[in-house]
Parts: sequence; structure tokens; C-alpha cells
Amino acid sequence: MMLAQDAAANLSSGWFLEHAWLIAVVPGIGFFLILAVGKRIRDIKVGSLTIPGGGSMFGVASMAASLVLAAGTAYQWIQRVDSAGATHGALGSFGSSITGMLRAEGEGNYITPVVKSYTWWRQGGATFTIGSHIDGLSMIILLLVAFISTLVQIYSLEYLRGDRRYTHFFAALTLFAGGMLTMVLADNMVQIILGWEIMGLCSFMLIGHWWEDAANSRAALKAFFTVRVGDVGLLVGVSIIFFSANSFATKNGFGSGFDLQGINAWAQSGTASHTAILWGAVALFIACIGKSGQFPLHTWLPDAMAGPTPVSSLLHSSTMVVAGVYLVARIYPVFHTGLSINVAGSHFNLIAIIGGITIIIAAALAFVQTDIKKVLAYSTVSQLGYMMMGLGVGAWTPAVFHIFTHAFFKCCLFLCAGSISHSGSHHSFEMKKDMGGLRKKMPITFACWMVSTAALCGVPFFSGFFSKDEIIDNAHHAGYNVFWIIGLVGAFMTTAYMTRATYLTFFGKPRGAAAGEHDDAHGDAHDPHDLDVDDAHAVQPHAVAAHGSTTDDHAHQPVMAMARTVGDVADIHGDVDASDAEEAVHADDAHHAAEHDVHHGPHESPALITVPLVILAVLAFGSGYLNAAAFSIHKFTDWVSPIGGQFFPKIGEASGELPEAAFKWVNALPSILLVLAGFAVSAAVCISIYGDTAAPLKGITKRIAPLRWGYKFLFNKYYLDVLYEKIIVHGVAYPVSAAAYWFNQNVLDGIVNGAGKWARKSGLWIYKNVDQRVVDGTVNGSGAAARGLGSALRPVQSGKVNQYGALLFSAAAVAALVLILVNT
Amino acid sequence: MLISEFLLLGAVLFCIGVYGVIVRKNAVLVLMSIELILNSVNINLLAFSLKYNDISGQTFALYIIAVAAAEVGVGLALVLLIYRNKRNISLDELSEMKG
Amino acid sequence: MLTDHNWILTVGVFLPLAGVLIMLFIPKEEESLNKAIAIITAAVTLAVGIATMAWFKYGSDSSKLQFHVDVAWIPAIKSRYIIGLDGVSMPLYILSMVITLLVMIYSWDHIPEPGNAKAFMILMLILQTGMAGTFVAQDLILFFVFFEVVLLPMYFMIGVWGGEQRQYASLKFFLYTMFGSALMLVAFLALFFQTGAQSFSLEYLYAHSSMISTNVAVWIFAGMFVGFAVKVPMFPFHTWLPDAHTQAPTQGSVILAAILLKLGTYGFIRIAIPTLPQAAVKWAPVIGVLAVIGIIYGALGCLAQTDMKRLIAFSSVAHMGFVMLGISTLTQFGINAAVYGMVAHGLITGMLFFLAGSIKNRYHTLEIAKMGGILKRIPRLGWILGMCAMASLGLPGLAGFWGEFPAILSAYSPFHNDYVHLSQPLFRTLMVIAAIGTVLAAGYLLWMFQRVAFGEASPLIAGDVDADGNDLHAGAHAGDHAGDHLVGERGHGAVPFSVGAAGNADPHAEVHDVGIFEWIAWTPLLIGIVVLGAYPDLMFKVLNGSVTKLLAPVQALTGK
Amino acid sequence: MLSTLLASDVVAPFSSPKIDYHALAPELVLAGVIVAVLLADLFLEESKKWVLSTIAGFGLLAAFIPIVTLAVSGHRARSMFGGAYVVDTYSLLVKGIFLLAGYVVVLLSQNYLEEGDYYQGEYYFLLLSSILGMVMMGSSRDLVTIFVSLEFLSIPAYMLAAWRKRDLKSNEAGTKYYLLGVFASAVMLYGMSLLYGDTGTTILKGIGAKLQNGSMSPVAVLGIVFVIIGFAFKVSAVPFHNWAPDTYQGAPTPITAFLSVASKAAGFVALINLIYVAFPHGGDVFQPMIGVMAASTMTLGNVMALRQTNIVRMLAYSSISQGGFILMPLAVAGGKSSGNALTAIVTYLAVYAATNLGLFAVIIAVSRKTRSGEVSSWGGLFSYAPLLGVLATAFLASLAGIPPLGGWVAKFGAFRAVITSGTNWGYALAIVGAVNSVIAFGYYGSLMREIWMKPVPDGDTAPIRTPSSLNAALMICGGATLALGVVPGIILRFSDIIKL
Repeated sequence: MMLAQDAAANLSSGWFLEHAWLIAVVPGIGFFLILAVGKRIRDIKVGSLTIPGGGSMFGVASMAASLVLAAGTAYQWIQRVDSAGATHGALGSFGSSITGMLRAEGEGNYITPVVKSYTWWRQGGATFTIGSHIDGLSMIILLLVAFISTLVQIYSLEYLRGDRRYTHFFAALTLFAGGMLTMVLADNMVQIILGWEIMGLCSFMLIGHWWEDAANSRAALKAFFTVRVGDVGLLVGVSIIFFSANSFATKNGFGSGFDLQGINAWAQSGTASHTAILWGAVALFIACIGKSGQFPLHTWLPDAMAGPTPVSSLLHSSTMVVAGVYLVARIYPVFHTGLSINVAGSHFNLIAIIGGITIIIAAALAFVQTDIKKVLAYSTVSQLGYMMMGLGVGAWTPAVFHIFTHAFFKCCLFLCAGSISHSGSHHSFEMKKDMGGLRKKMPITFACWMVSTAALCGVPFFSGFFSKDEIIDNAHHAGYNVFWIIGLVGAFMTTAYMTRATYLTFFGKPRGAAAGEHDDAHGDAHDPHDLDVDDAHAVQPHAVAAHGSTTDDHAHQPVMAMARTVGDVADIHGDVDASDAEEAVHADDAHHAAEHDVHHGPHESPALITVPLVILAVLAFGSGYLNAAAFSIHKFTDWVSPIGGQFFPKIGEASGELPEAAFKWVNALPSILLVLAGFAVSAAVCISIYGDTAAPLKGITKRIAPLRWGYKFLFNKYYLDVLYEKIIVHGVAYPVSAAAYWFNQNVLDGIVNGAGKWARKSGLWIYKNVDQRVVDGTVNGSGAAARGLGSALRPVQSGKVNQYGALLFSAAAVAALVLILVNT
Repeated sequence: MLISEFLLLGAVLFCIGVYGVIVRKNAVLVLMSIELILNSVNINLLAFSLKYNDISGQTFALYIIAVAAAEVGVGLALVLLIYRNKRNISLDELSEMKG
Repeated sequence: MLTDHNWILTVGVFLPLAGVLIMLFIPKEEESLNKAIAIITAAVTLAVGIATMAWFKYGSDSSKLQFHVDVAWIPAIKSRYIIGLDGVSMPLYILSMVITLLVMIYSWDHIPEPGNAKAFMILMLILQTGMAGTFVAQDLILFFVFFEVVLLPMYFMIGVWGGEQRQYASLKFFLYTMFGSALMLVAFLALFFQTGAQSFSLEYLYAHSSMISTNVAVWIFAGMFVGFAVKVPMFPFHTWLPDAHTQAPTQGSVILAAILLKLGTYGFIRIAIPTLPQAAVKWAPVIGVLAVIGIIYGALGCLAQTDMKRLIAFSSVAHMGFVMLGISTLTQFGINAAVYGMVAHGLITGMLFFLAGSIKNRYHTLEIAKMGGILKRIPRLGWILGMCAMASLGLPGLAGFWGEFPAILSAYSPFHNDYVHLSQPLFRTLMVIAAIGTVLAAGYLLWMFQRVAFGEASPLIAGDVDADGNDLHAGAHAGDHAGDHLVGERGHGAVPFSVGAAGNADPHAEVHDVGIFEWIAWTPLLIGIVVLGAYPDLMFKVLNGSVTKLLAPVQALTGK
Repeated sequence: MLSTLLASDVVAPFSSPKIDYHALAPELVLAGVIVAVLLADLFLEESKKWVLSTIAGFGLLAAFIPIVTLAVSGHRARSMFGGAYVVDTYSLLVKGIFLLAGYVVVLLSQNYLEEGDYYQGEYYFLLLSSILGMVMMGSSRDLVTIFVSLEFLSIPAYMLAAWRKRDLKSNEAGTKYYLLGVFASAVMLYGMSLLYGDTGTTILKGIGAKLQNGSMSPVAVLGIVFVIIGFAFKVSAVPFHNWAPDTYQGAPTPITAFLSVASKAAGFVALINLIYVAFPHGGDVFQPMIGVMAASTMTLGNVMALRQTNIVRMLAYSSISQGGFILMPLAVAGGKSSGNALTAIVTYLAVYAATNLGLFAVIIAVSRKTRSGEVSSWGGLFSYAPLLGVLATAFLASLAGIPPLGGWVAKFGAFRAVITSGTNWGYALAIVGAVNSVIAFGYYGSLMREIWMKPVPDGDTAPIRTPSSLNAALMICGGATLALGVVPGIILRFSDIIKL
């Protein structure tokens, strides 16, 4: 099915490239192993170190294995690139764009991906394939996912020790890795859908990991549901693209309209019908918005923090949520040609607009969060915004590079947060309440945090700088000044809220649990929320936040129940053994497992946690130097980015070569300055607000009306949910349900819940009035009618002979009369 | 010869008979009304038989007379039966079963 | 005649009746003996089915009618005993055998009130004959006979062994279906005479469909449409379904969902469309629209339900909507998807009804509100429920998706050839709406799962109260209350210690997780769901050829 | 014959008509049996009266033998008395049906009479006479013979209906049946006279030759209408049905069975004779008439049955609506679907006879225990009398026309016939029929519901003991119902070849 590429002929390949599919298969096997035998395995003590049981080892092992495979693949791909004999290095310190242009002319240098494709099934004349498609992009993401998953799983060994669904957790985590890798490997859209949905499932299972608490399961439901809404776009989009591209693809030797290369080729061939490609791209982009938490479907991501921290760090910051971005990058031509809208002569790309909006919106929200994980969550959303915007403005390579770097520092940040709650704040994520001054107590965590924060803020020489700044720079270069400014503002805000978070967490006076106090009622922490928490089934984001933030406590709470009833529980959740259960019980001080005892106050986390932190921190700093335009290092561009915006060997009139900005410190200067400014301002404000006694601005948002309003505005997330609720849900629902009064009851509910409620109620209404009355009624009615007719005719059967006779004869007479008249 | 008078007579008898069947409440009277109808039929048959100079009409009439006799026999027996059980023969009383 | 094993179909169809004959001579007191014989019969029948699969010629031959028998039956009305098996009928034929066997195994310790295993089993065997026969019949009259044979047993199964309003439900089910089939019969006859009153054999009718003028054909199709649509059931003929399902005993619901509903869709594919292509093209948009209405409508209906079983029942309406959407596109793509969807829905929804039955069996209610946290009491059953819910909402990698997605896909480019074409804008709109339907599906299924399985065990599930909410052990477990108090002040609400502590005193102590017969009955279905999800080719490669063949008349349309 | 003699100018010597005794054998045998029963009744004392039923039963079977021999002796139609009396395959078939139905009725009657100590000798005498009338009706091809056979089968029936002398209901039944019956036949006779007047002959063939569509005198139309009404009354077609429910309810149950099956069948046979032989070209007149009757008959019968609480009365209405279905094909007779219509009707009659008699057998059996005619008295029948329950279900299902029981073949035939006509209102009739077959299940279903799903009313679950004769009847009917459904060939192969 490959094109006969002259270039392809002398490109090197290798075992790993040929067998890349193993990368995804190994975790799959791991998953089934855990499922099958996980619960039966107990801890094995080998001398001093214990190999934890519960099947987690299968998970870690399989991840490690696929990491090795991924590494091998990456290595051989690099070989392949080099064997193509073209590198940026040779061209000295000029911008990648120039070289990009240069090589765009020589098509021979296009490095054909290694595609292995097997027929899955044939149906209705179309062939559904399954296979692996290795090029720079998939190579780097594979490596990334495998790597991060491995680290997070190791981290979880400690973090989730003694959890009652330890085994389930690792099973889901491994399955997720399998799903994500499947999607990344995919050589066709169907396989992408497959991986995509498996990820969704795992996200559901992991967010709802502690499903005893209704709030968690609701958060899980919301996440799955919101993403599912996006998936409508995926199904529709794939369908549209398939039928539009199929003939072209098959004609040019690509498998079918599902084939990624085929789609790219079709999209750039210029032969594609514009409506088809537009609608296809729109539909698919909806899916990406849903998955990557872009505005306006971002609301599920913060709630997803209800899951255990490792989940947040793996799925909801570094890997799964970039799936959307990945899809856009994967079939970039479709979006690039499909979504470029022509506003007033200047080409705008819808992607960029959405991305831009997301950056600002999310960043602003991050300011008002008191829950550290939520700060990070919103920052994730806004960083995803950067990636989208990058793709929107045509900065393909920087965007992908930002995926790469972002994964490291954001994952690291989350793990730090986890580490803090684990050992520092007694399972609380409340910065205002349970943190502060931890920098001395948890030096390693603090160090890692600082590095990652710097990276995130884009402080020069940290990885974030090289990726994010490239995006901003490219926006400027490509003439999208609006987005350039947005990018800069975003950078400023990022620094600001991160400074705030850092201050609240590590500086100032220790508060609450951080100070070693032992307080259990975290519920009290959020007065504004509790109002809603009481509200019946509010899945209002911040209502969930109230629960979400305290979730980790629940990790232990029901375990208490189990500690008392070990026998019974053991056969329900075979994986819990008494010691774990008891050690988790910190309500009564019967038993204490050493490092778990909160009464010892905050302390540094054990190695299983800190080691991954350090590794990630190192990368958070160093990963940037793969593509440090500032030092004219272009490794990443060479290995990953398609040549001159070519995603396939040219067929017909290719369009849309990507401009790439040449790096100049001058251009970088503004953002650097803004970063510093952001830091300064924010630090000052923080100290003066949260600082100790006589802080001039303490409680300012209470005192000054405009600020108070602003605060409230942000706090309620721009009243977005209410707005959705009032306008969208009500507007849509009214004609259907024709029962406005329902919505008075729903006004305070969030959109998903609101939509759910609406659907439920209108369902009820339809069921009651249409189904039972009209449709069903007609049937029963007809029955009744028949009986009624029977009764009506009853008098005819009076029992009186004469009447019978009369009837008989009159009928005869009438019949005779009529027929005579008719027939003669 | 004119046939229409006969037919007219037949028709009149028929109508009278039908009228009797419909309005008479007394079983015996109803029986007699029916006899009237039968006789109207006989008149028709005879008339036509003459018209066609065909004897089968007359045979038919004979059959009817015979059968009518049998019928009346049965009919009176039934009326008697009812009279025995109810002490009257008004047909309106005969509405045990209805609906 | 492709093979010399023609007898095997006849045997496979009528073998259950042999079992019935034997059972007739066994007193009904011999419960287990009766059950044993019934199960053995079903097992042997399935064995015959498997032999059929083994002898079935795959590949290019799969499109031909195999095991083809054609002998005189009622010469006077030109109806013959013609049976045969091709790629489309085979999966359903086998499915019916499998489901029957599993249902019977499940019945071993789940004979619903008022008992009388003998009659119950006999009815199921008769059902089996009817279902299998319908899928192999190749003669309209024969088809009609088998199609109707199914009615009475199901009527009694619902009416005798059903729930509270069983009599209403059963009668409704019967009247609906009978109404449909009466019109269907008229349509069959009309078709027969319009094609020259030569033969009821489908082969012949396919070949002579062109003899009928479009206007007439449209009317004949209308008759068939009602007949099949009631069975499917399509909106607005669906209202018998929820009642029937809710009231029917578990076994009944499973058979109903897994097989009986398929008779209708199968009828469309096997009879209505190939024999009346010109009318099919005219009706396709109607069917498509109704199908999509069904999808949304069924989903909304689900959201309205408070009873788990009724919810699953409504979900059938939605799922069959996808099947019908696939059919209405009149494309190979769509119809392949439809048949796949039929089988998948059979496995998944059948499984869901099994689960509902088992839950009812344990807790004597299916009120979703009363449930919660069954994962704590009966985790295995709970997780199976979760898996089926996921399969049902069409998660890729599980069977449901491969019926759903291609159906949606196919709606993008409905049937068109040089002369005739279906309206693309309409069907594309339908595609989008149907896709939205998948969201709703996720909505109601997960919503159900969340409320039934997640959370702390509700008093009912924990065994503190019975289905009517009476406290089962008031005052017991002083320890619990102490515990509740303790936890209460920690602000996490009550933790039902009775979950375990009640182990000895708990009246619901006997509530056990998935039992042995349940395992035997369910495992094959679960495996089926996963395998079909992972390797759809298993079925598609059997279907494809036959579907192409069945669609040939449509392809050949010239619009005149 | 006399008429021909006089008609001819030359006076020829009297030659007695040639009589084919083989052809008349069934009637003769039956007549012999009747006499035998009458005589035996004189000499038997009460305790031995049961012998009579045996004689009657075997007599009927004996009468069946010549039918078989005639059937195997070739399809040649044997015409006698100048075409007034014809023995052909069609008449043989219907005669067979009458005789077998009669036999089953005898089986039903046996214990009923013995236990209710009614007069037996007269009973069987009358029963056999009535059957003889029907058998004759099968071959009547002349207005006179038709009239005679009709009265021959009716008059004994009037008496049988009133057989329970002391019971007022029975008297009432008999009287109503009688008065209305006689009135109807009087009207019919008037019609016959007009027909004779219009065509100058009483031989059906001759009439048929005269009557042509379009060119029909009002007299002829009036004649046709009245004649048809005479038999519409017999088949209790709406609006000439009123007598049926009352009579059926009041008469002794075996007689109800007899009336609802045999005499109804006789009425249809007569209608067929008239329509196919006398009015083949009168379609314009009788088709709309019968069509309307058919539609209204099945509808009204059904809706009335829906609200009955007495089983027999419910079945009365059910048999009315069934009659509607049998009328359906007649409504398109004379057209291109004549053949199909004939086949359909005869098939329907056979199936209907088997099914309905079976159902009455069950009713008799059950009422032996419950002593009640109420629907509710059947509650939980299946639980204590499974066999009866299943049989009853089978018969009901057959009446409802559910495969694989006989009923579906009958209904199928009817639909087939009307649809063959290809006329719009043929289709319309088919639709009405389809809808009605659904409504019908409303009450058949309610009976099934009693049998299977309702509790036993007074908790008395003692099994039902059925005498051997009743068992025999049940087995015959059950077997026939099932056989006719699974291999309809056994009836269709005969009913398909008959023609008029």
C-alpha cells in the first residue's frame, strides 16, 4: 500500500520500526495479566526491598518494556532520518523555516513513514485496517507516553499503597497506556477512534476510582459525558472524511478513506471539495476540543482532578488530554486547509482562535483557585490552548515540541502536588488552608517544583522557554499579531498564577495540616461551595471542586470500614490485606505504619515518589535543548517535523507549506520581560495579600467592590455554567419539553448535569405524555373503542322476537331497494 | 291473461304477513302471519306457473303447503311448551337472554 | 445444492420439538428431569448448529443458499417447504440456538413464579423451533408460519411467568404483533399475485420483483413494513416492548431482546427490500427518519425510567433504531452493519437482561433509586454490568460499536446508482442526529450504572432493609451505630458497617455474587461480546457476500 | 318428470326417471339408520337407551362409506331428476364434512343426554334427520330441492334447540329460532317465487342461464336478494344474526355445537349452490351485498363477543364473526377468483368444524365439573386439567388463525381468495379481515388468560374426569385441527379440485 518512493528505497528501517505495534500490545497483555491474576499476588519480600503485589508489577514491567521498545523505535527512526542525509545542522544558525523552505524543493528528502498495515475486516467494499504508522510525530509521542506512564506507575506504587482498589487502579492505568499507544500508533482513523475511546473509558474509571463518594463518580460521569459529546464530532468527521477521501486515497494507492496518509494526501492535493473538508475538519475539531479541554468544553478537566493525583498527572495533564492536539497535528493538512477562514482578507484559522481564547480564559481562572491541583488543571488547559494556537498559526513543530516539554514539567508539577498532599498536607490540596512554608519540610519536592514552574513560565534556558516562546514567536512572524499578544499576555498570567501558587504552597507561614495540625473536616474549607454542595444533585463544577479537593481522604476513609471487617472485605476486594487496611486507618491510633502517620507532621516523601520527581525535573529543564532555536539546535525539528509542511509525498498541487520563524533574541525579549514582570507583580501582590500580619492588601477583594465583582466573576468561571444552563439548555429544551417550570428548578445546575436533567425530564415528559398517552393510548383506546361499540350495539340484541323480525325484514327491504336502484 | 293482479294480491298478502310478524306480540298470530306470507308465495308460484305453462311452479306450491303444515305443527308445539312453562304466549316475555 | 448435508437444517429446526415430545410423557413433578431433558435437547440442537457451521461453505460460497431443501408442502396454494442458509441467516440461526441453551441453563435455578418448569421449558423449546425456522425459511408462507409460531409461547411466557401487569403486557404484545403479521400476510399474498401467482419462493420473488408497478409495490411494502416494524420495534409501534420486557420473566426478556426483535429486521433484509426494491427506495427515507426518531426517543425514554429493566427495554428501541438506520441506507455498508448490530445487540442486551434478572432475584426490586453500591456487595456482577453498559453504549473494542459506527458511517452516503438515489442531505442530517444518539446512550447507561453500582451500598443493597423499605434488623449492631457516630463526626457521612459486620446477622447474608449457573450462562455471551468486538471480521466475512446478493435487486433498479 | 311430460305436446308413455342408487346411497343409508333408531327406541327400555347413540354414530360412519366409494369411482358428476339433484366431488366433500361433524356431535351428546336424562330416541332421530337434510342440501341444484332440504334440516333443529323442555331458556331459544327461521324462509320463498317468475324455471342451471349482469329485471334482483337473505339468516350473517346468540345460549350445548357448525355449514353450502350455479352472472347484485354482510358480520361479531361473560354466548358471537370470514370469499365469487373462493370456503368449513366442535367438547367437559357457563369458571384450568387446557388453547389459537394450527390455513385461504380478485374492494375486505382477526384475539386471548393465568375460582383443583366418548371427540378434533394446520394438503387436495 506504500507509494513507490525512490527516497523510501534507500531509507534505513529496522526491527523496532517494523514491530512498533508491540509497543501498544505489551501493555495490553499487562492489563489482562493484572485482571487475571493481579489480586492473587501478595507482596514479595526480597531482603530489604519489597516487590509490591496486587499485580502492579505487571503494570510497571509492561510499561518499562514498551518504553524500551519505544526507545528502540525512536533510535531507529533517527537512524532513518539521518540515512535520508539531510539535517538542519549543516545549515548553520539560520531559522528552521529557511531550511524548511529549502528542503521543500527537494522532494526526495521526504522521509516516508514506516507503515505496517493489516486488514482488520472488509465490509461493504471498504477495508478496515489495523496497523502501525511510525513517523517523527508518532515516534516522539510514543516515547513520551511510554516514559511518563512508567514514571507515574512507579510513583503510584507508593502513592496508592494500601488502596482498596490498588489492582483495579494499575489495571486501568495500564489499559490506558495501551489505549493511548494504540491511538498514537494508528495508521487509520478507525484505530484512532478505538484508542481514543479506550482512553475515555480509562479516564472514567480512574476519575471515579474512589466511587464510594458520589461526587467522584459524578465527576467521572461528567468527564466521560463531555468528552463523549465531542466524540459525536469524531464519528461524524471520520465518516465525512472517509467518503470524501476514499476514492482519491484508493486511486493513489493508499488503503482507504480511513488511511492517515491517504487523508493527508487528499487534503493537500487541492482536489478535495472544500465543503467536505470544512465540515470534516469542524466535526473532528469538536472532538479535539472535547478531549483536549479547549474552550468551551473545558469544564470537565478541572473536575477530573477528583481522581487520584497520579491520574491527574498522567491522563489529565501530560498525555491523554493532548490526544486532541495530537489528532490535529496528525492530520494537520485537513485542519490547515479545512479550518482556515478568511476574515477581512487575512487568513485566520479557527484552531488558533479557539486556542487563543482558551489560553486567556483558563489562565485567568487559575488565579482564583485555592486547590493546588485545580491551579495546575487550569494551567494545563491554558497550555493546551498554546499548543492549539501554535497549530493554528502554522507553528507545527513548536506546538508538537510544546506537547513534548509540557508533558515533563506539568507531570512533574502534579506529582509534586501529590507528594505534598501525600506527606505534607495530610491528603489535602487546599493551599490556603493546609499548606504554606513547606519549602523547608520538603526540599526535594520544592526543588523539583521550582524547576518545573520555571519551565512552565518559560523562564529562559528552561524547556518551556524554547517551546512556548517559539509558538509566540511564530505567531508574530506569521503576522497574527492578535495571537502574538494573546500569547504574551498568557505568558504573563502564567507566571503570575504560578508565582501565587508557589507562594501559597511553599512560602509564608505553615497553615493547617502543613503546620502539623490534625483537622479532618476539610468540608469547612470552602464556604462558597458548600452552599451548592447541599443542593440536590449539583454537578456544578465548583461543587465538585469541593469534593474533588478532599477526595484523597476518601482513599482511607472506607478502608476504616474494612479494617473492622477485614474478613468480609477481603473476599469482596481480594487485594486488601489487613495490614494495609489498618495502616490506612488514621482515625483511631491503634496502628501506625511509620511514614504514613500524619502526626509526625510534614516531611519529605519516600524515594519511590521523589525519584520520579527528580527525573522529571531534570527533563523539565533539559528537554528543551532538543530544539533550542536560541542555540540553533534543531534535532527535534529534524527528527519530528515533516519537511516543509509536507505530510506525504507530493501528489498534484500541494498547498500550505508552513512558515517557521527564525529565532531572534529580540523577538523573544518581550515575553522574557513579561515573564519577569509577571513574577514581580504577582510576588508583590501575594506577599501583600497572603503575607503575615499587616499585609496592606489583605482581604482586598472583600473591600473594593470592582475587585470583589471581578473575583466573583472569575470565581464562578464567568458564570459560564449558568449561561450555558440558562441560554443553551433552556433554549433547546423549551420547544421539546414545553414545560418551562422544570428549568426553574435546574437554574443552578451545571451544563452537563443541566443537560442531563433536561434530557431526563423531557424524556420523562415524552414518556408520560407521548409514549403512554398518545402512542400507547391509541392502541388501548382502539381496544376500548371496540368494546364501546359492542355496548353501543347491545340494544340491537334486545331479545325481542318482533324486533329481530323487523330488523331482518327492514334490512332485506333496504338491500333490495338499493340493489334494484343500482342494477336496473 | 293478466298476471299482474295475481302478483299484486301476492304482494299485498306478503306485506300484511310481514306487518303481522313485526307488530303482533302473540305467538299464534305471528304464526298465522307467516302462513299468510307462505300463501302469498303460493299465489305467485301458481300465477307464474300458468304464465309459463310450466308445472314445476305448482309442484313447488304443493311442497310449500306440505312443509308449512309440518312447520305449523312444530310451531304450535313450541308455543304450547312455552305456555306450559310461563302461562302466557306473549313474545315480549321471551327475553331471558339478550345483549 | 451446494452440499449433501441438506437434512441438517431440518433437524436443527425441529429437534427441539422432539424434546417436547419426550417431556410430554414426564410428570411435571419431575422438575429436574424435565429441565435436564430440555437442556440436553437444546445442547444437542446447538451441536447440530455447530455442525452446520462446520459444513457451511465460507468464502465466495457464503452468499449462496446452502443446505438448500425444496420439497412440496401445500401444492394447492403453491407454497413449498424451502429452507436454506446463507451468510445473513447463519449468524442469527446460530445465535438463536446459543441463546436458548444459555437461557435454559440459567433457568436451572431461576424458574420464575409460579414454577412449573416443565411447561416453561417446553415453551422455550417451541420458541426455539419457531425462531430457527424463521431464519432458514425461504418461502413466504413457511416464513409466515414460523414467524407466527413464536407468538403463543412468548405470550404465555410473559402472561404466566411475568410480573404484576403480566396479563396486560402479554395481551398487548400479542395484539400488536398479530396486527402486524395480519397485514404482513395480506402483503405477502398481494406480492404473490402481483408476481404472477407462480410461487412463494423467495428466489422466484427476487427474480420477478420488476413485474410490480412501483405504486402497487409501495402499498405492498407498507403492509410488510407494519408487520416487521412492529416486531423490530420501530417508533411508533414500539410501545408493546417496554411493557413486555418489564413484565416478562428474565428468560423471556432475554429471548425477546436477543432473538425475537431480530425477526423484524431480518424480515426487512431478507424479504421486504429484495422483493420490492422499487418500493424500498421510496420507503427508505421514512424508515430512516423513524429509525432516528427511535434512537433519540428511545434514549429519552430511558432517561425517564426509574426501573432498571424498563430502562434496558427502552434502550432496545434506541439500538434497533441504529440497526434500522443502517438498513434504510440500502447500502452494503449499512446492511452489514445492521446485521452486525442485530447480533451485537442480541448478546449485549440479552446479557443486560440476565443481569437485571439476577439483581431482581437477589433484591426483589429493580428500582434504581433503591439501589446503589452493588459493587460493594456483589462486585463481580457489578463489574459485568459495567462492562455490558460500556458495550451497550458502543465502546470500540466491544461488539456494540461495530454495529453502531458503520451504521452511522453508511448514512453519509446512502444508496445511489445511475438512475436512483436517496436524498443525501436528509441522510446526512440523520447521521448527525444518530451520532448525538450515541451521547445520550452514554448518558443513560452510565447514569444507570453510576446510581446502581457506585456509591456506598444503599440500605437495600447492604441488606438493612428489604425491597419495601422495612428495616430488617432494627436495633441490631450497636457497634455499627457507634461506628456511624464516629465517622459521622469526621464529616464523611455514615459508612454502612453492616457491609461486613452484618456478615452473621444480616438477613441478606445469603446474597451471593455471580453463581455457578450464572457463570455458565453468561461467560459465552461475555466472550462473544469481547471477541466480536476485537475481531469483527468473524462475522463480516460471512455477511458481506450474502448482503451483496440481497442488495442486487436494489442495485439493478433503473428507476422505471 | 311430470312437468316435462306435460310440457311436451306428444303424449309419451310414462317412463319412471332413472335413479342412480349408488349416488343416492348416503342418503338412503342415513334414512335407513333414522328408521332403525326410531324402531329401536320403541323396543329399548330406559337403561338400554345408550344403544341408540351407538346406532346413530355407526350409522353416520356407515353413510360415510358410500361417499368414499363414490369418490374413488371417478369425478364424473351424476345428475338426477333433470339436474335437480347432482352428486359431484363438491357435494361429496361437503357431505363428508356433514357426516363427520354429525358423528362428533353424537359423541358429544351421548353423556350429556344420559346424565341430563332427556328423551334419547327422538333426539337422535331428529339429529339424524337434520343431518340428512344437510346431506341432501349438498346435492340440491333446484329451488325446490333446496327448499325441501332446508326445511328438512331446520325443523328438527327447531325442536332440538328447545330440547330441555323444563328450561325456559331452552324454550325461548327454540321459539326464537323457530319464528325467525320460518319468517326468513318465508321471505326466501317469496324471493324464490319471484326468481321462478322471472326465469320460468326452478332448475338452478336454467336460472343461471337467464340471469345476466346489467340486464336484470327488478323482480329478479328482488328475488336474488330475498333468496340470499334466507340463507344469510341460516349462516347468521349480520344483520340477520340476532337469533344466534340467544338460541346458542339457550339450546343444549351439543345442539349449540351442531347449530354453530353443521347448520351454518349447510347454509353456506346452499349459498354456494345458488351463487355458483344460479347467479354466476349476478355478481353485481350479490357481491356488494355479501361483501357488506361479510365486513359487518365479522366486525359486529367480534365487538359483541369482546364484552360477553358467558362462554357459550361468547362463542356464539365468535361463530358469527367466523361466518363473516367465510362470507368474505363469497363476496368475490363469480369473478376470476371463483375457484379460489370455493376452495377457501370449503376449507374454512372443514377447519372451522373441527376446531369449533373441539372447543365445544372442551366446554362440555369443563362444565361437567364447574356446572357454570361463565368465562370466569375456566380460571386456572391449565393447573388442574393440563390436557384440556392445552387443547382449549389449541382450538382458540386455531380460531384466531395462529399457525401451525388449522385456523391459519382457513384464514389464509380466505385472504388469498379476496386478494386474487385484484379488485380494490377485495383488498379493502382483506384489510378489514386482517384487523378483525386481531380484534378477535381480544376475546380468544381473554379465554386463554383464564385458562393459564387466572387462579382457580373456588380453589377446587380436583381433576376433570371425561367419559370416553368425549375423549374420542376431543382427540378427533384436536388431531384434525393440528393436522390441518401442519399439512393443509389433506383438505386442500380435495377442496382444490372441486368445481361447480
